[in-house]
Amino acid sequence: MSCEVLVLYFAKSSELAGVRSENLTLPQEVTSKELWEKIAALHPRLSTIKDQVVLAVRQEYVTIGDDVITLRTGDEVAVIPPISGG
Amino acid sequence: MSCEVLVLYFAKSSELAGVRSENLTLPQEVTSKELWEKIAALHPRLSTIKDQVVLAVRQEYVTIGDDVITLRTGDEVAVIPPISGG
Amino acid sequence: MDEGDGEPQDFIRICTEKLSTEEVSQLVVSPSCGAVSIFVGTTRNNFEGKKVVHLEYDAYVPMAEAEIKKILADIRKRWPSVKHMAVYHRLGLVPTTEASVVIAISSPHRDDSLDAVKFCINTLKATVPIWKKEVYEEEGSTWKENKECFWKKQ
Amino acid sequence: MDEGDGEPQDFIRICTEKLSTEEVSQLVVSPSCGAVSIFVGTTRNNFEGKKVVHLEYDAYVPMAEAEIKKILADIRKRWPSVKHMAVYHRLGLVPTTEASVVIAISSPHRDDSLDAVKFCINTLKATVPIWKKEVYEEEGSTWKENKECFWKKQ
Repeated sequence: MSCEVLVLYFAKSSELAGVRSENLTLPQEVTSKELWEKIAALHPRLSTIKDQVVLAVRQEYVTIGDDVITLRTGDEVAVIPPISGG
Repeated sequence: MSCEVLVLYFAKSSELAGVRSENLTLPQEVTSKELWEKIAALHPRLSTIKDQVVLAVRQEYVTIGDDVITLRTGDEVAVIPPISGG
Repeated sequence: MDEGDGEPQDFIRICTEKLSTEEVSQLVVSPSCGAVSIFVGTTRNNFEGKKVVHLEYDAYVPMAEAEIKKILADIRKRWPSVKHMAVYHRLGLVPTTEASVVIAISSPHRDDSLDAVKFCINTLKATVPIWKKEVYEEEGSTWKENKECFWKKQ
Repeated sequence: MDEGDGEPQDFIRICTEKLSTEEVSQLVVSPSCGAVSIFVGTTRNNFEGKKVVHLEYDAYVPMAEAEIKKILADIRKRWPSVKHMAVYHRLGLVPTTEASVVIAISSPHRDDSLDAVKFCINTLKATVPIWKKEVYEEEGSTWKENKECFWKKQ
């Protein structure tokens, strides 16, 4: 089973991916590590930040690892490089 | 030997003394305790704050005690009730 | 103890307009409070000897607002006496010396708002998805990384 | 690290005019500093259930200025990275919710100015000869006493 999610890129991840956002078809059940690998496969330049990045799923942080995420069509996933607000 | 100093009263000490400032003739050598007692004798209502007051001599704090102060004509002495700035 | 200033309020804004310290601090003034503590983050003109001409801020706006809300909820638990709180963050191009963030917090007594402001800016730097790029006079630009960023390898 | 903002400066003012947080904070902004921390003391509208209509401040002005100078010199020793500092205190009649004191301090990194502002207001309350009288709606008035006042019997 797969679903269509909106993937958002910010700051350095947007510069590396060359895009601000895109719709991707992804499995409904996926670990955050698999999710990251699918995104990085589409945008190989993202691999330069692989040790510094986290994801956000439905606007909540998800660190990259083996926890399973359940995605639904319409969900928002974001690639979050190290932050520098303030 | 005596000298003439300007004595300043602020806030509650001014309300109790009924005056903002006055010139007083005082000894050149005096302990801060004697200085306070001379001032309080002139303005008996000041005795209500005797445990809460300090003096300032030439704009420097002097707590009431046995240390000897050397006064010169033209010096400024102030009666300082507990502060509440800020 | 509250005289005519109603319920505690939170004000969160992420915008491209110039920030006014006066405006943000006025939001939190309360007749029952003796203290307003404020932190203003301003953009510096140099980094490791390189002259910074301006800074550019990007944000994941709805998530940034949600993360700021979490910080403010946390502050209300830690410092229950805190009254009003305002967190304004600027996005887009920010010239050096102008404010990128203004945080203002009121409380009846000063220790609570002083400590809460410090906690707020420290936590904001660790958790709120906002990014700053320094653009240098000589060449190039760098996306900065807060040392407080919670997932950054130390 | 300083780009065109010269020597550290101190700004001390004791006056009867309304205080502007913006004006005081602008005094300390520096292109080499990423942080401005500000404390605003505002007059409260109540004390032990009594409604305060306004406050009245008295000061031994030249000594108050000298004592503030001592505090700022002490801050420069404790936090050498601090850049500019401004301490403005209002005298005379101050309506409730208006500022009686505004302290603003800039520093390259935020911890120094945050800690210095806290130290500054705490020490000001303990050592600077300024007095506040609360005038109540119902009857009478009281000269307040800071618990921090250094010679007050605890």
